[in-house]
Amino acid sequence: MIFGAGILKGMLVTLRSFVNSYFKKPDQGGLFTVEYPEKRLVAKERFRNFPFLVYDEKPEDPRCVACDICAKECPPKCITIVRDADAEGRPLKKPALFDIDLSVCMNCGICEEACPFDAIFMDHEFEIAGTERHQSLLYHKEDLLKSNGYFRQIRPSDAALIDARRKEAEDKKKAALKPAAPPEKKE
Amino acid sequence: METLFIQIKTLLVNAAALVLPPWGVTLSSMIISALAILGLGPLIMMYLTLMERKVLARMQNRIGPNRAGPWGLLQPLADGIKMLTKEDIRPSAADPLLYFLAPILIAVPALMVFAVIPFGKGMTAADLNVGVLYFVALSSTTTLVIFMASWGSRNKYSVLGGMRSVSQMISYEVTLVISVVPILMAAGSLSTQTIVESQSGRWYAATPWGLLSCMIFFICGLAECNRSPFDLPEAESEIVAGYHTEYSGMRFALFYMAEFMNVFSICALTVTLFLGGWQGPLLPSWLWFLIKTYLLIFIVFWFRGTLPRLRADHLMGLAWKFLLPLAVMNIPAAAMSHFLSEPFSTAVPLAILMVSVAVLSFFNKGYAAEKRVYHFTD
Amino acid sequence: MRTEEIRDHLQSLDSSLRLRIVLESLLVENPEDLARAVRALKSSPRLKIDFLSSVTAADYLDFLETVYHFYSVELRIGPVVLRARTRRDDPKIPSLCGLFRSAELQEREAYDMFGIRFEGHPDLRRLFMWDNFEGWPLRKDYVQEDSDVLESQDLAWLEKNSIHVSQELKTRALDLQARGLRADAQRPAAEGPANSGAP
Amino acid sequence: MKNKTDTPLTEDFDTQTLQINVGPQHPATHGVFRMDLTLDGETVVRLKPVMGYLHRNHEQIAENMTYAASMPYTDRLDYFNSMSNNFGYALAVEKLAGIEVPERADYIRVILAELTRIVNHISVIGFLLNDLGAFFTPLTYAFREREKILDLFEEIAGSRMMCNYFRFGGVKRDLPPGLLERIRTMMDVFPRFLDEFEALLTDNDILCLRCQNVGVLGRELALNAGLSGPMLRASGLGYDIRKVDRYSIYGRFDFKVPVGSKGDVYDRYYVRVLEMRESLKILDQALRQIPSSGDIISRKAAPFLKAPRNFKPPVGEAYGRVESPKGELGFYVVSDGSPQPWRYHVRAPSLINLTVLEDLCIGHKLADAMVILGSIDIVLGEVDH
Amino acid sequence: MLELIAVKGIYILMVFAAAAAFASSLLPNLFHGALALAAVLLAVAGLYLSLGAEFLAMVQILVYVGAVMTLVIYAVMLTGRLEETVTPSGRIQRAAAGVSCAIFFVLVCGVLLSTNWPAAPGGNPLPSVKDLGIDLMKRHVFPFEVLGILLFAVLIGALAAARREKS
Repeated sequence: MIFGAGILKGMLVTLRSFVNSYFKKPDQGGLFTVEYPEKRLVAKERFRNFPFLVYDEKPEDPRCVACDICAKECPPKCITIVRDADAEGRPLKKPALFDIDLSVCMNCGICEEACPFDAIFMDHEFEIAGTERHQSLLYHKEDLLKSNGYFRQIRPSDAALIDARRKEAEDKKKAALKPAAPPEKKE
Repeated sequence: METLFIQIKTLLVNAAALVLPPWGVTLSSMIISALAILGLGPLIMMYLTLMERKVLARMQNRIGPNRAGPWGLLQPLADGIKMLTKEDIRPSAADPLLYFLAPILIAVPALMVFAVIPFGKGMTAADLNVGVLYFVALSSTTTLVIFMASWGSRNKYSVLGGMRSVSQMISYEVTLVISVVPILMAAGSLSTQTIVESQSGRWYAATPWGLLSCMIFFICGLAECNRSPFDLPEAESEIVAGYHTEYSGMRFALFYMAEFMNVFSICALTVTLFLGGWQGPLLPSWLWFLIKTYLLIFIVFWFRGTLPRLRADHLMGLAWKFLLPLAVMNIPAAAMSHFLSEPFSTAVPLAILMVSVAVLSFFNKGYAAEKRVYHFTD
Repeated sequence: MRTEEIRDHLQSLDSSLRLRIVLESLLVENPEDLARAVRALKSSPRLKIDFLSSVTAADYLDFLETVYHFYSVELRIGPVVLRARTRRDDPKIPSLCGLFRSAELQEREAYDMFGIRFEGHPDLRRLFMWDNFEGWPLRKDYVQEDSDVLESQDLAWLEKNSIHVSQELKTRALDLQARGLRADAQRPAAEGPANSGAP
Repeated sequence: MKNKTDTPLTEDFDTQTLQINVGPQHPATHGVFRMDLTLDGETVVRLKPVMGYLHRNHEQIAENMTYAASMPYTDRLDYFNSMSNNFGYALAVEKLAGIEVPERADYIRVILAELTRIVNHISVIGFLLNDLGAFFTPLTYAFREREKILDLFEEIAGSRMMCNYFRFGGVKRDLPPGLLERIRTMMDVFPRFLDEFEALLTDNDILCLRCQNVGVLGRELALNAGLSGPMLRASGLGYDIRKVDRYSIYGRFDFKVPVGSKGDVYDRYYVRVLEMRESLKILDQALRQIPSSGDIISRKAAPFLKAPRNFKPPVGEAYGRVESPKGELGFYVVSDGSPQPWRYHVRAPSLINLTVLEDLCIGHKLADAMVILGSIDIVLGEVDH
Repeated sequence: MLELIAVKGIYILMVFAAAAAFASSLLPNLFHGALALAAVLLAVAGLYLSLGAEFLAMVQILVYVGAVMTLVIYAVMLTGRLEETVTPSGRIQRAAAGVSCAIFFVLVCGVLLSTNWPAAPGGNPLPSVKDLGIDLMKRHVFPFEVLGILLFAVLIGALAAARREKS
């Protein structure tokens, strides 16, 4: 074919997409840009950004028992945990200090997998900006704690699964306790 | 509506006449048209950049700039302010004279060409009777200036860019001039005004040789202002930004303005020479001129959005081995149609052109694309 | 083909080769005749090895080892694995660049990471590290320099380039130099497993 | 058309060769890759690649961490197809520890690997056209399709590019409900896009002019230099590891391997287009044959999901290789019984494909050198690992 | 008043041309010298314009500034010794140059003053481009054709030289 034929065919493609962008709907070749600040894309449920700690009722007692498994499993080692101790110095099942260095964390989600106590999950909130590179990205326990309600809101089906499992484990634990209790009542 | 701008100018000139002596009046009318061009040029350039970004975006399923002002109308203003406030970095080894002069000397011819373009009936700034030659002379001076820019900034990439642009400009300028000759023969004069008037009956692009020379002129014009398939001198992927790599801030803006005004003047001249300038029914003449020019400019951006870049030797090959002989053959074809009687006046030129295209594509077989066959194994 | 058959086949082709089977791969006892073994592999009609897939070096504490994975694209034969060992202090292995161009960059990487000098390599330079980098990063006894702690020669360089250094860093650097220590971040690598563990 | 100038143009007067540095910060080098180019006029006389600007010693990191902990790092090797990097690493460790992968997990793996192949090939063609000068139009078309597939990855694995989804013995979690239908609908639309993409590019005369007979690579040199993937197949050798090793369940699908004839830039471009069509065939068959239920990680490896640190594979070594879109991606893992690998080596196809860069570019113009580099399709994360 | 400015304009142009001519020979940097030469040619084109010869001015710009200067720049590029090009001229050479320039100047002035330039026949309009074309084709057709053949021969000669270099 003569020199220009292939070029013309290509030109038609771009012209068609130029015209489509005005008349067609987004998924048939029209414009599909979501203009970010005004309109937002709905985050997928399994989307994972930086981790956060979950507490049931009060932020004071999170689910985390400072067992340090996630700190050991974290590939880039960005979690530091210091176990709390009560007045006499006996260790408590609560973290006194729980820091995650967000500048090191690569949101891989391994801490969520490794945590046996469903205490740490990956968040959906990604608009995190610090004014300074080191201190402002080092999140302490207070910044990390979020309620189970928030967890249920951002990840409904996962939260439902976990809550069911936890309630069932609780019932089993209560059931295990109860048989010991009733005999006393009988005598 | 038709003579809107002419009335404005006569109004201003009469106002000046009250105050100034007779020689002052002619001086003021000259200055008014000069100011009109000085105002029009950068304005056109600003809104061409916006149009380019919008057209390219729409071709790529994007929205294009729409943050600055409604539909992005203030985007050129934002770019201008950015260019002004951006720090003007000068390489220490740069040759002060060349580096400083180049951006100025590239913007001057780009603006001067506007004097010759007939924007509407009676709206040509300076109706020289060497109009087309004036345009060709000015567009040939840019070669020198690009050389100054590339050599002045002492940067290997810009020297490469400079070498490429000079060789490209020289080869395409020759073809540009020869492709205009059939039109001058038909119109009988070099002045753009008379060329447009002579097209009142039939546009030159309607005749076979006219269409061919229009295409050749347009392609060579693209190469002249380093646009789309021929933007070798400023090929981002190879030599960063060619001759204006070392320029930033307002100096780069001058290069950018010169490029866009060249695009506008090439399209304006194609319209003037081939598509009947401001000829057109109903609408006022200057509106017709603008519609036709902006259609051609859309085609330039359309090229930019689709075609990959030609390589240096293909570029030269295309100019010297294909376009130039075709333009030269076009001259006798145009002469034939002028002198022969009716039935032959379209048949003979067509025959000449067909034969020359066939012969030239035979000789340029090497450039044609090979059909490839792919087999599959498992 | 099982490793034993390959070994017998190779030894039949070139009798002076001494090969030992280690973990389904053939260890060339004397690294000098590695090139001869590979040439035999290439020329053998039954194997027709024509593709050197990967060259890897490894550090087994008392010797360095290079592992070669060969494939035959023509006969679609699976990995034929060769190994060669050299001592740690002055590691030398003949280069396979003459036979397989694919060894070029991979041997440079092995040299850069382990310090194994490949004789006959056309252009043996460091591949990833900058040229005047001392030390072999992937050796088990490599000690990583701590980038936060400045050392005295760094101070000299910084002064020369007129970069401001806080006083506190200067004192720490000078006192490090006084105690004759290097700024090393990692603990020296824990003792490797007993030789039995390593293949 | 002869593209290489064999006799130097300027015998009688000695021109100085121009030595320029292309990279590491250059619009067309696909990342931080430097080429030390010596030009005679515009013709390339000498070309020395310089690498290491993105070197972070991935192998040393992996040797100081547990096996599972270095899985997210494999995403960052060739950040365009993290799924196939995971696939390679998972395969190697499964071979080392002798773990079987259940049926459904294998199908999920094949589906995701083929989706990454499509993502990689359209992006490569997009970038190649950018080097050729088509100002971002093919790239934005390619990225429009890539976005759809990355959204699927985000739904499955949680992240678009850093998926970290494969585990030894299967995958981290099952597919979310309704995802297979979404893949099916996306897949039905894709061939129409591919035809439009081909209409824009394949017969484009300027593309043919710039790509045909440029960077011709002979079969012997390709094989001897250890090239793999589309580079090798474009030169006429139909060697595809999915067909040779039949790893995972690739044996069950019937698909063809496209093979080029001349081995120039145009063949590498078109082989990738044909490979995408073959991947669509595989996806189609896999979507039909995937079992609707079944566990997604082998019973033997399931406990290590929760406690990766006590996963201690037996002493020994294994070399698992996978047909990643760039070529043969191999992982050589040596275990000494401890939870951390003793030696971990990545056979990076992009790095080895660069061996022939100089042979391809000498004699061509500077503009061609960029196009040839674009056609080799390197990603610096993998080259410098 | 405009005519007065126009006349003064011409003188200014002439002075500028002379200054540029001096600059082109005295500037140390070859490239600057070439640019000064281009400035001279532009000034001459300006002079033509002021005398109303528009066609000649445009051709001057097109041929000289567009093509010849580019060729000169190419030649300057190929010499390579761009920067330190101050040729070591001793005292004697400079004196000899001065003297020869003076003699040449005197000769030119003599010739200029002695010939009586035929004043352009005032009144009738200046020849337009059309008349120029017709003259070329009618009265001066012979030199025009000879020149055409000469240039054609030059073109083929240049091609042959370039061709031999390549083979």
